Amino acid sequence: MTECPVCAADVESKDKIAGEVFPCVDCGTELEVRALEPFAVEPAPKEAEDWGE
Amino acid sequence: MKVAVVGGSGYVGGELLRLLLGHPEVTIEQVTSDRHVGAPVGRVHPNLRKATSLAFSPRASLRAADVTFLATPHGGSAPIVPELLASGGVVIDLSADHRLKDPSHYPRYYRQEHPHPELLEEAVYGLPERHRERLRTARLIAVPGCIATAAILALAPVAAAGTGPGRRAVVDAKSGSSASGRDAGPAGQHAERSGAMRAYAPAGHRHAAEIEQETGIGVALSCHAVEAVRGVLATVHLLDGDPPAERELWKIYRAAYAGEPFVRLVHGSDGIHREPEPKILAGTNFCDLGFASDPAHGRTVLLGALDNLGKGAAGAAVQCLNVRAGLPETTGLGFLGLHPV
Amino acid sequence: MKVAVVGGSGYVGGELLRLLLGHPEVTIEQVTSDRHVGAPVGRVHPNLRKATSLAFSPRASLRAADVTFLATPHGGSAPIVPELLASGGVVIDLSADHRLKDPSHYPRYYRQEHPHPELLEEAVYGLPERHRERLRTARLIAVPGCIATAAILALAPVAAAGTGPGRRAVVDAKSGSSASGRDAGPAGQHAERSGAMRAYAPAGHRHAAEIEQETGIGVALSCHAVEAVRGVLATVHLLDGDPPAERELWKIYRAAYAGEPFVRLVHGSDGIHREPEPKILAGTNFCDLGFASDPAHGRTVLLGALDNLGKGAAGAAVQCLNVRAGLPETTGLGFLGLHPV
Repeated sequence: MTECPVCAADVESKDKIAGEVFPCVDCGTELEVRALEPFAVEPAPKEAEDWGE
Repeated sequence: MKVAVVGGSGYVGGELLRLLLGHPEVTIEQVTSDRHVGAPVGRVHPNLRKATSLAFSPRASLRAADVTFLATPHGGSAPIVPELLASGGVVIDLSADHRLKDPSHYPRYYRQEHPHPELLEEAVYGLPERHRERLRTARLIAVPGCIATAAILALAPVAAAGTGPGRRAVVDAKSGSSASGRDAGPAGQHAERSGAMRAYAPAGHRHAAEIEQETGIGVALSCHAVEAVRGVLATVHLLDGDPPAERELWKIYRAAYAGEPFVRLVHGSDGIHREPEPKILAGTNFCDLGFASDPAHGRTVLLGALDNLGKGAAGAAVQCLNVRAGLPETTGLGFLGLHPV
Repeated sequence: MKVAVVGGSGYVGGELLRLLLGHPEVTIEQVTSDRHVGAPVGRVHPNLRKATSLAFSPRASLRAADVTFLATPHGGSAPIVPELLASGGVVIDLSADHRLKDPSHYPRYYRQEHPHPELLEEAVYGLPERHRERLRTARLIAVPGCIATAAILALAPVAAAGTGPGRRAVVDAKSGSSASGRDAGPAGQHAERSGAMRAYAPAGHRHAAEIEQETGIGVALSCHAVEAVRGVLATVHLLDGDPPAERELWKIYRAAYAGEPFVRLVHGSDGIHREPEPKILAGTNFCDLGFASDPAHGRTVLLGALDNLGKGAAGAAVQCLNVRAGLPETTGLGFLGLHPV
């Protein structure tokens, strides 16, 4: 178990594999598994969307 | 459970009837409207056609019921509440007549003295997220204003968590036309109302008093009419010098609303709907909350979105009914909203 | 006077062409668009069908002109301005590339270093109400952002008149969909955009830097998309402890804008339109200003409304052209707007 870096929600490590990208259950940010022992995640890189306004 | 609806011909009355008709534990004994006596409910509320054989009865014919909803205009509830309470039933007032504890507000905001100020103390503010315990045994429940509900649910947890001196909030609200009811006068005519961005109350509105009463923070409120039928978005600019980081805000909101069935945190995920939006909440009892930290300007932006007829009125009334009757709070309030809409 | 329009296929480009076609002193030599090379202008701008035989030419074919308008996306103007200036003509840039004096803003707001920072000092901010003298002889004119224009015109006179320490402003802007241009992506699809009350930039937007540059007041800006095609309403909450009374505000604004042909004071008269509203300004070059004093909350509410394609872009560009060419400023800008609309 660890915390989402964006919203501090609990993030389960159960059946996650290294490098896997998944959305945080609370804030929806795409997270990437950086390590399994200890379990660590980071926001997955994404292209910033230009809102155009 | 036998219920009655007083003032059932308005938009709030109509939404309330729709929800009550779908509520498994409720039978609507009477719905009154002096303007439409004898007319079937479906003639005034087209979505309820064939859904009920109920017709409007005159207000004077009102019989006692387990719960009486007052969907009357402001000033229309206060005179009749004492007699309704005397009959032993519970009164859920959707008007503004019992929302404010301090009687001196009424002449200022509603241009008249309150006829029964002694009831103001007893009335319980109909926001289960903040007054659930008292609502379980309340005799008189005052359903909050729609803009007030969105701003209070957005502001209260952060207001309680922070301690900064001299904190203050600017609340800039946007709402749809159904918030002004059926008879919105010349300004409500489609040719004038459509496509509006209209600051109809730039520097004062009665809902500010409710927000201050519930959050303890001075609130400078401005209200705007925009192009929508349903929907309220309250943008709360909390100016507190040292705004919490977003991770902190997530924790504050999670702690405040973790178990709440109708408050959802919506912030920053990808896609179009990154912040709360009333459009997709039409017909639901949800209040979606979002936020953004703006340390460069000593500001935290808090966002609250809801359907002014849903969680902003009829939905909240039914939620309070469920709390008062000891039923699961989501009873009759399971609609998830439409998308696209 | 011979003019050219670079990037004529967008909404701003189209509005600019419409105004220039109606301008007695102007001949449009070229309008360029790499995406629509060879297509008649009327195919992209239906309101201009039969109004002109002009067709889009490729950008590379651009010839020198007395005045060149750049209706290019942000980042599209800076690279080509030096060569245009070298040809001796005047450049009126409607993009954001030369609005900010401080080069360090560009990486922060536009995600790239400015290619010609030396031009930023020379560029004149295209707001005649505040920079008329310098515009008379300018070589490079930077037309302001639409939200910035509304907020600056509303805030500047009161900001200059007051002296309260630590004054600050919260600006809560609402705008129509044409502000995001033709390619607004998934969020611009009608099913998702219609009926929106969407805080697309709750805690930061590039126009804040322009407002701060022009008024000297720290501005916490939030931007919302609402249901309209044209229109911007900037609600400025000026927090200054001791707000001027409304009589005082009238005097401040009258002194600031008495002779201005395009700024009108709209406040508190009876009827529906008591405060400024963008809806009735569509197609005009007006910026209507209103205000409300809120001493109870130490706040002055200032309102600025305009058409984001009019005074917020193409109208302002033509007004600057008139100033630069020594023509009456209203030349080609006489449209009074429609009502109802």
